[in-house]
Amino acid sequence: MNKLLAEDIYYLMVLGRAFEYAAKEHYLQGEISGFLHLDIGQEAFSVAAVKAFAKGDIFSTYREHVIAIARGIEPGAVMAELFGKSTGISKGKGGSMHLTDLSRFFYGGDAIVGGQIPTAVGCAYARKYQGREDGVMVVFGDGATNGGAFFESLNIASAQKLPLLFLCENNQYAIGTKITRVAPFLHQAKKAEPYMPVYEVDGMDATAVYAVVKEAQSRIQQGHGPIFVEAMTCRYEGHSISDANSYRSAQEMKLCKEKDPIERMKKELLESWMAEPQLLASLEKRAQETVDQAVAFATQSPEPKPEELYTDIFCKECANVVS
Amino acid sequence: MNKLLAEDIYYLMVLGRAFEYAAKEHYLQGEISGFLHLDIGQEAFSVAAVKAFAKGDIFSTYREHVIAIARGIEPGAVMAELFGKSTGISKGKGGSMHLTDLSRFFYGGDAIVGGQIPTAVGCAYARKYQGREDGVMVVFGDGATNGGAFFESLNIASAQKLPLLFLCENNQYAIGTKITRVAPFLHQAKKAEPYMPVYEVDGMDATAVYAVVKEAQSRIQQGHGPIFVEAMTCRYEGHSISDANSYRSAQEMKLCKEKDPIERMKKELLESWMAEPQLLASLEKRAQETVDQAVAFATQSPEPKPEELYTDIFCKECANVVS
Amino acid sequence: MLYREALNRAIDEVMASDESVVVLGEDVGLYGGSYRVTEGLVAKYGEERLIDTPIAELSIVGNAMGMAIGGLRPVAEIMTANFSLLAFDQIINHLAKFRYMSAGKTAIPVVVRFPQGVSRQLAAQHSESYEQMLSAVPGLMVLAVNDVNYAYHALKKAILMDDPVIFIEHELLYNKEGEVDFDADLDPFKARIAKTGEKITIVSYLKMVDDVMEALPEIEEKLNCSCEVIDLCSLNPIDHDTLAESLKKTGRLVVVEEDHKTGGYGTQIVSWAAEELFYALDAPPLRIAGEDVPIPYNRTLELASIPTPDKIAERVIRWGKNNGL
Amino acid sequence: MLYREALNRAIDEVMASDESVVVLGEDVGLYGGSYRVTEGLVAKYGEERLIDTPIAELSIVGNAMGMAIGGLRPVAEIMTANFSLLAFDQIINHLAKFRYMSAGKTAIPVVVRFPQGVSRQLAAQHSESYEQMLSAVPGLMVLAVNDVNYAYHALKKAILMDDPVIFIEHELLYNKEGEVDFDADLDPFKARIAKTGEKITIVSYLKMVDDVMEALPEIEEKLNCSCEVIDLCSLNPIDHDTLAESLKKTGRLVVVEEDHKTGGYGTQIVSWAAEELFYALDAPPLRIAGEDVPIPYNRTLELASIPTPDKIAERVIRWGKNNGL
Ligand SMILES: Cc1ncc(C[n+]2csc(CCOP(=O)(O)OP(=O)(O)O)c2C)c(N)n1
Ligand SMILES: Cc1ncc(C[n+]2csc(CCOP(=O)(O)OP(=O)(O)O)c2C)c(N)n1
Ligand SMILES: [Mg+2]
Ligand SMILES: [Mg+2]
Repeated sequence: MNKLLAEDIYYLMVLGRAFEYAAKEHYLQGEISGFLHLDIGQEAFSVAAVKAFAKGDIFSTYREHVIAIARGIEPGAVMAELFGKSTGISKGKGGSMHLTDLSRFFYGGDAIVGGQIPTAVGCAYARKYQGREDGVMVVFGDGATNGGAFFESLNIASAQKLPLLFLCENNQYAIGTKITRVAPFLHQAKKAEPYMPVYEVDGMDATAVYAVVKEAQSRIQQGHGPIFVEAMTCRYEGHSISDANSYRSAQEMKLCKEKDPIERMKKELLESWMAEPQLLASLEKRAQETVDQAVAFATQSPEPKPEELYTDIFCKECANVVS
Repeated sequence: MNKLLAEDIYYLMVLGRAFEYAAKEHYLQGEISGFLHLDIGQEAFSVAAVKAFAKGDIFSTYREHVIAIARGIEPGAVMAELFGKSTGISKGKGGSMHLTDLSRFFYGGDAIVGGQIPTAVGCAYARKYQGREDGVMVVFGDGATNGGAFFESLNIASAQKLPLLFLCENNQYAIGTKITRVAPFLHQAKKAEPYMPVYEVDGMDATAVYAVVKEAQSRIQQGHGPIFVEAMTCRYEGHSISDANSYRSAQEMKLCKEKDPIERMKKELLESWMAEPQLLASLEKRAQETVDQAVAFATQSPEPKPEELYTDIFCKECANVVS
Repeated sequence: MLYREALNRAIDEVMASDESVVVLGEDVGLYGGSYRVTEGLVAKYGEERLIDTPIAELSIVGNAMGMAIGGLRPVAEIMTANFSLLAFDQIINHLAKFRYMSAGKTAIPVVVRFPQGVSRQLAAQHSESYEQMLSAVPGLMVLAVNDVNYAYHALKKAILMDDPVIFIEHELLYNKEGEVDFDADLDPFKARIAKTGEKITIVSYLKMVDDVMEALPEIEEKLNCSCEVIDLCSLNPIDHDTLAESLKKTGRLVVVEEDHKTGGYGTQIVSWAAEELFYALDAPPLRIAGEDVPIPYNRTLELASIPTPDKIAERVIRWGKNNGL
Repeated sequence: MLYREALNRAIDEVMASDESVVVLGEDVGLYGGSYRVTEGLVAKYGEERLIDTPIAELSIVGNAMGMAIGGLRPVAEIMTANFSLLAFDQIINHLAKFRYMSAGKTAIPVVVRFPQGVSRQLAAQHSESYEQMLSAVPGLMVLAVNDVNYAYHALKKAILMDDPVIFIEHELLYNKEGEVDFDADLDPFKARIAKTGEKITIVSYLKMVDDVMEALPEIEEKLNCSCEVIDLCSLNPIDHDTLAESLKKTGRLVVVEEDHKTGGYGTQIVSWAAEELFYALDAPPLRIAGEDVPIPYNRTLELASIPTPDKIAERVIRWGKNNGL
């Protein structure tokens, strides 16, 4: 970590939160539809992990707007996707849960809980085979750690010594179900212990997340096999925009928000990195402007053409073979 | 364990082996077809575990002839099932991999590796709900411990504190694939460690298996949740009758057979329990006679009637509703 | 009463009268179900009988089967059809076959419920329909009910039946209004004649029945004829008698479904009619179904991918005119 | 050359020429494949390219997709069709949709191979057929080849294609003898006319084509007419042109499949013909398919559950006589 990077992470966190609030607003105005899973409260985790895993492939869950933006996808292209526009990163076909950008080695979200994990394992196999050991990072929630896909992946990645970073975002809830009601313990890293080294980190602390993911990636690059990192986080909103969040008490929400990751990073920048308050203010302003531009871009962008319905199912070569 | 029980276990082991050799013989003569997974070499495990888990429900894999017999199903009804006869325990419809007897709380094998484990979990839930805490035992091989069904079950059984005994028969091979080539370690109990107490036992030692399963069941009955027992075993034959077993060296097979469970039990009976050699000889004779009778019964039994094709799909009540 | 309230009521009544009935699934308990079908039940019956499961669909169905073997009568909820794929092994290799393989030794009184279909921009992994696959599995019965009254009765009977039933719902039906006649005695395996008519038999099920009914006035006006609309209710077994009777009268068959055209469930109906009632048909049957594409997120494309009342009317009218109506 | 040797040869050649081709599955490496399709390949290409996997079908397919995204060209083997159900989420929610959901950003050059069908007394959990389900999924192509020569060419092309292909085999075809013309240029998506004829079009695929051919002499003799036998080869997309041409000539359609009658794959063919070629049909189409039961273990019952050459002949002759032949 250095000051410039800390500023960048701060900027992206602020940008991420502003983006999510804008998405919420435009959902409520009817310009966005379907599911909308906001990452508010979890920005330290999403931004710092992606920044730390600078090289290498990333697979994620559906709660991935901020991850996509941190990876470098234009906020406009993400917002346009949420609006279902042809300029969206997936041309309006994928929607919020499917933001894919191959040029940035980002393979998007997956709307099947845990479904992206076996894919990430396979990609890690390819990278090992190709001798490209930057490796792969796969992001998933605590809820995914109860499913077969996750467990099979721990075992295979370990048996094959794959360059894979399992990154668990443990916000303690899968929709309305608290993790401790359906798993025997709170920290899911325990599940990975038989297979690989595990790290625990405070997911509300960007600096800590950055350091742990950086370290984990460097271990992966040495070829000893996979690593598991669990970050405890807290989402401020309901599971998706249609979830009233009534299963968490006011007290629980208050405690949760006291650990605000953006406030924390700001304090750190001011106190440890001696950042100028004006600089931070200008970053915050730039973030808001960027989001406003993203919304304007999304608003002005055209709908996909009707013929888009039948494109992108098969690739060109095959189309030739088939027709 | 007491002398009578030790004799009974010895008898069942000898019976089991004789049964399997007879099945092999009649397979080669064309009277049995399909898959045939022999349990030769693993009799200590199959018999002692079932004897120890005297009360309670048992779910198994497809390698279950000896387990079924140890549970009390008539050898004739098992052999007739292998012959596909109407007197088979599943009327010739299920075959070798599906020997079910509700009256003995035995729900048969499952030809889907690991498929019986979630079923056993559900049954354990029912038993807990009903306050019948003898619990459930589910038997599976090392190969099953790599599949999602197994892992999900560890987690659920532990979270719900279910009265379930996971009993892993680790013969180190899934068909021709050695477990250490596809899992990161040899002892699969390690996978259960985050979730529940685990026991390791020599699966070639009937007395040891009996003791461990007995102890495990008594713990389960106390309502603290599931237990995992792993027994290291060795199968003498190929995976199924059509497997030439060419992936194991002569040396490996030799070492494996040196630990013969029947020889060991015999020695124990003679030396520790002071059993009469004549008694053992008479048990051996009785076992062979029982198998001969089973074969005769199977041979003489009729084929299922053609109309059996369409029975047993739905139960009577429903048939009424439907038709 | 809303469709989801009718389902809730059905489950509630059965739970009240039979202690062996339990419900399991993701968020079915404290949360009340993601489509609120099980709302309020945990307060009445407790967490032991409304079992919140982890996100492990294979286990949800596998556990349900084990509960049934152990003497309970589980109602398993899968949150959305697409996730049921994770449980296909347990549904098809186990639920459907266990009784047969054990030569009838055990009843498997399991209901597996899930909503399916295109709702509103939930995209490709949350919009599919699997009745085609599941109705082709011997050992399973498949119900897919459009009507609120039928939904109540069908679910109640399904739970009380001793065999596995796949009970398919549609996300857009949950808030449908309808009256429930609690004293009725409905056979869930009989098709419902949603409207009688003389010239065309339109067969449909689940949400599409409503779209057909919406398209009907225009169709009847433009083709100047009356149509009979049959709501299948049970997709397996199929009430062929009701279908045959109608087709013998009308001689014309239209099947409307939301599933993809290629290989969709409607092929069964058309294929059966072609085999069994060939000489009764006065015109080629018409299938109206979804396009052969993964469901896109964008609303315009999404609507373009499935039948709508407008499209149904347009296609039936065109077909009718080309075939002598 | 045996069918399985033709498959082996196809994989071998593609592996030799393209380092990105890898094979993964249970026992595909050191063991040589449970049906010996990959025999000898590990010696040539090493364990890195013939990857023995644990028993984890969901991962086999999911990993294959990830390998493809990472730039490899994986050929995944599932030991038996029934186990593919464990991977249906990865096949249907992922393999088939990933490209569309990402708006065409990535190719998914994955082949998933498995044998299916009734072999010999493998019982209900090892005898099923899933082409009906998988052919109804947009985003997948499904090949199911009867002929040894076609098997070689189709598999080779499937591996080299950039889209997901489900390549279905049949356990009883592996030891079928046939000649391979290595220089041929066959289009795997075109149907093969196994025999030309004038009066009946018999459509089939996979192992049943051989049963049809076996039944043919008796049929042709007893009905005193010649039949055209079409081997579909590709189940999705379907070569409708070849089918239409034949049906316009013969006016009579028989579809023979091993899958269950209710909802089996043949419904697609019959339903398509009824919709598109209604006026070309001179007789009701006939579907010959398996019974609607889980497959029993006993050999007599097992044979009673599926079409055999005898039953095919008997049914076609009876139908022909009832319909003016
Ligand atoms: C296989 C599957 N089952 C169920 C769902 C419905 N679902 C969507 S998100 C979710 C909760 C996931 O929780 P978690 O993994 O902790 O991620 P979080 O939302 O907390 O980030 C559920 C149950 C799904 N999408 N996929
Ligand atoms: C889900 C599934 N995948 C693959 C198979 C094929 N298969 C049958 S037995 C077997 C090996 C199982 O090994 P293990 O669990 O160790 O049991 P063992 O045979 O050694 O007793 C395999 C791969 C299957 N039956 N089910
Ligand atoms: Mg969570
Ligand atoms: Mg084994």
